[in-house]
Amino acid sequence: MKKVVSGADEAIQDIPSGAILMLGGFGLCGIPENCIAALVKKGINNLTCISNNAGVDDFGIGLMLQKKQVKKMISSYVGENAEFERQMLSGELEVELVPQGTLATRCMATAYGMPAVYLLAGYGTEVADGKEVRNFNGKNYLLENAFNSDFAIVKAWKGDTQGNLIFKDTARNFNPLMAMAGKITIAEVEELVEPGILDPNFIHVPGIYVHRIFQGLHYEKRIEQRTVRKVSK
Amino acid sequence: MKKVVSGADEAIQDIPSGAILMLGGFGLCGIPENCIAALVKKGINNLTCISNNAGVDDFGIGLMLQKKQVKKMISSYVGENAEFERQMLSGELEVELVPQGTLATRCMATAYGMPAVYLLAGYGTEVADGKEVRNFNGKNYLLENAFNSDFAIVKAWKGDTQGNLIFKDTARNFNPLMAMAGKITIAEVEELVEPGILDPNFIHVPGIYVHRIFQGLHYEKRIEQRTVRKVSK
Amino acid sequence: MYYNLYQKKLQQFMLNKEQIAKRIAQELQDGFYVNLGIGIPTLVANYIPDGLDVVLQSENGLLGMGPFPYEGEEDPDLINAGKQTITTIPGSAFFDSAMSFGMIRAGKVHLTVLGAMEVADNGDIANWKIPGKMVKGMGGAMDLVAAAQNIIVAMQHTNPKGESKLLSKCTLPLTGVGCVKKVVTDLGVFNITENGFECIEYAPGVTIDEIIAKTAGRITIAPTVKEIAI
Amino acid sequence: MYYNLYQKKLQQFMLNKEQIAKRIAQELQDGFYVNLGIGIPTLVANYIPDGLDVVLQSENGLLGMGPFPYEGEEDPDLINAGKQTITTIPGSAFFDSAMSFGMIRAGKVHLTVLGAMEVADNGDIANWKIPGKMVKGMGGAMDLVAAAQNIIVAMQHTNPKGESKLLSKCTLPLTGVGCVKKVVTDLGVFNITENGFECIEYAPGVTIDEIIAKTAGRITIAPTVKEIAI
Repeated sequence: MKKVVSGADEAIQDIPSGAILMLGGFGLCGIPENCIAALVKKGINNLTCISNNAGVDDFGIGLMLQKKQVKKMISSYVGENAEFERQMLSGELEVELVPQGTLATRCMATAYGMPAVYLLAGYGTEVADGKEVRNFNGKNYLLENAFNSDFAIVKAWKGDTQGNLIFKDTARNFNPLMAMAGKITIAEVEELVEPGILDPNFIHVPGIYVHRIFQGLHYEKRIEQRTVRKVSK
Repeated sequence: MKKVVSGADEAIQDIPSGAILMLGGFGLCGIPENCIAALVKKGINNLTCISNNAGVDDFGIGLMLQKKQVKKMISSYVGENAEFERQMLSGELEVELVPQGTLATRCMATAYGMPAVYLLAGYGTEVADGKEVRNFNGKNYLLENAFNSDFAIVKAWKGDTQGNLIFKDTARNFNPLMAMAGKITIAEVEELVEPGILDPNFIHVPGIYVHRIFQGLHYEKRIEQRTVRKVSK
Repeated sequence: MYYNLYQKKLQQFMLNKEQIAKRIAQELQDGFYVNLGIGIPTLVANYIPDGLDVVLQSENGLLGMGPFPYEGEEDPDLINAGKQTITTIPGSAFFDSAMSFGMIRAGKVHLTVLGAMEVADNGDIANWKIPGKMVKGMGGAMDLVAAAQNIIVAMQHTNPKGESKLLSKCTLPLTGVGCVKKVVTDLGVFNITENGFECIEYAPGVTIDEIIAKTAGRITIAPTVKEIAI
Repeated sequence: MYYNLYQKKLQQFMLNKEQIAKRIAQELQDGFYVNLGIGIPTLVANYIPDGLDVVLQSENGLLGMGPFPYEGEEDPDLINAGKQTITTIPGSAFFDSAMSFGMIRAGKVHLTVLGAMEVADNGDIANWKIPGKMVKGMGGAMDLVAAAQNIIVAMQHTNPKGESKLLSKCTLPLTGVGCVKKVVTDLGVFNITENGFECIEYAPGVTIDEIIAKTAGRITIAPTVKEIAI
């Protein structure tokens, strides 16, 4: 069981054009920087990307958008990205907007082998168009399908060679859900350790879900909205 | 926000006869020993207990069975308990058997605000009787309802005064799921600490789900099947 | 100079953003778990009454959000749902996005405060999309309004053109139906009832007539209506 | 004495429990995640071929189950699905029961080995309930058989009365339908195919005629049938 690969290039080498990818992260927080760079370098296209956001113009998935590698984005929020806006308005880029909790829960459904789930979000809105509505206990729910993706690409804080993953702070976000939902899951980690180093009580994603893992390099971790308070009082 | 109570007696004081309870644990592992003792002492009855197992004759939920406090058990496995068997065969005790993964996932559905979930287990068996069957992608699933319980009673390893919980080893089992599924959740912990002691990255159940918490006493932690290997080779 | 005086007086006649936030903070109760949206709602955190234990949820995966970090202490791995750098308080907990919306959906979050473009007198809300303009997405708004126990909208009573944002029916695409419980604007505080908006408080210096004039949806005035105390 | 000799010879004619487990262990592949049921299946762990990295799942919430603890090192918080005290191996992970069955349902567990009372030639299995006897419950069996990718049954070919447990139709209440892929008994190894049981291997000294005689369900003999090598 050799899950450890040499780096991002090897990890993504068999991802073909036209693939459906899940990409972890919320905004620029916890995104798989190394794999995104490798995907840009590899130059495959016609990708469908399931990711809560689409990066900014010059970082994150924005880098793939610049290279016109993305055919379709499935996201909850895609602001802060001029190139994205241009491609969307010109019709080059297809966009499916999904409520954030629905996006997360559809990943979880995949991870837990549930084909579809009933969720409250979007009832009575355009999100409900074409979906089954069902009333349980007086509330209306939409039937939302689990996601099918070919590859899930996530970024963890630490991982071991068995594929066990842990995440730091709010960089967790969609990463564990997508890691568990991928047909093939690729994890880049800030620190890769031997089995037995991570406490088995505090594993966020058990290794059974992870197929390839490597220690990433040169994390930039760009901050989107740097907000601070004054030193005072 | 005062979640800390003095002990099991106070924690369960308003549980009435006829209540629907979730009780964490798998076998005798990770069961809320203090609360069970307090329930026995309080002597309420006609309880519906949702718990993977029903204890043994003289420990766990078996103690409540001896006092004839339980009207109905919803469990996946109820062996190893002669008094249970007697009450069940005599018709004093109603038993609903639920596949273990279905039991767990119905708790999770409650915790995640999902009214019902489609699960594979039990299709084509007597478990499917009266349930909606639906085919997704060529597989048949049963529609299983989320649980409604009045109280969830769980045992954690450590907790803080905000209600955050962590569990040890396989004593985790159903405990976090039930903790998150309770209308009112009572947690007994081996060690109760101040906020800030537990690492926020490794909380199994965030405090928002927990309403009452106390440090339990005198844990017996009985072993059901003591199995060892010889020192040799 | 006369103009400046007029401006000053006008400002006294209605609540500013801080005052709207301050009024909403009065809705907080001890032990509440609260989700605050971007904009005015975020300011509510500054006015949590002393002695109340209120825990802030950030839907990207945190309970126990603290204030912004001091300069130099920003951590890129620690942001709120508005992507701002933040801190945590003791007793906080991180979790994934499914659990985050799970606890919202299960009704564990007591109060959600968010902004809106329009609110209808039946509690419908529109706050994510303007046809013809670039659509950025609903983020977590649809989940929050569909599932939170109690939803308060913080917004201006009228749009920049002076048109009421409290309508009989939303004109913009909906975010959620029949979900808003209360609206706090620069002019007053309004419950959503079977009879539409019910004005329960008015801003200092604002007249009931003005509120009625500026509200397009059905509106009643509570018998106990009084001036907002902040 | 003649009787004893006969007994001894009989034992050579079929696999004992350890040998059944050993044969099943040949199905393991490097990188497999495996769930082993109670009884004969548990013994499979003793025969994992050298050099194969196989991780054992215990459905109460553990990946990376190790051997039983040494005397005095038992931990009541660390048990397997059979409620036996166990240990963990480096790289193990604990999780709750929903995630445990979630990973099974999502097909992440490559192989499940479990015992059965009856298997039908279409892959149906019955292993949890005998009408008229005390029912202990299905535990995780229904989840496992409904969801695991690959299910191998380990059992005796006949019941204590000598009746076949490989049937055309199960007589006992079902645990799952059409889910068993392979059966390993004391007499041989059988794939479940469209044409029922296909005997691909026979135990040393056991004849094909005997196997056919003791199999009540439809059975074919693979052209490549051979003696089990263990």
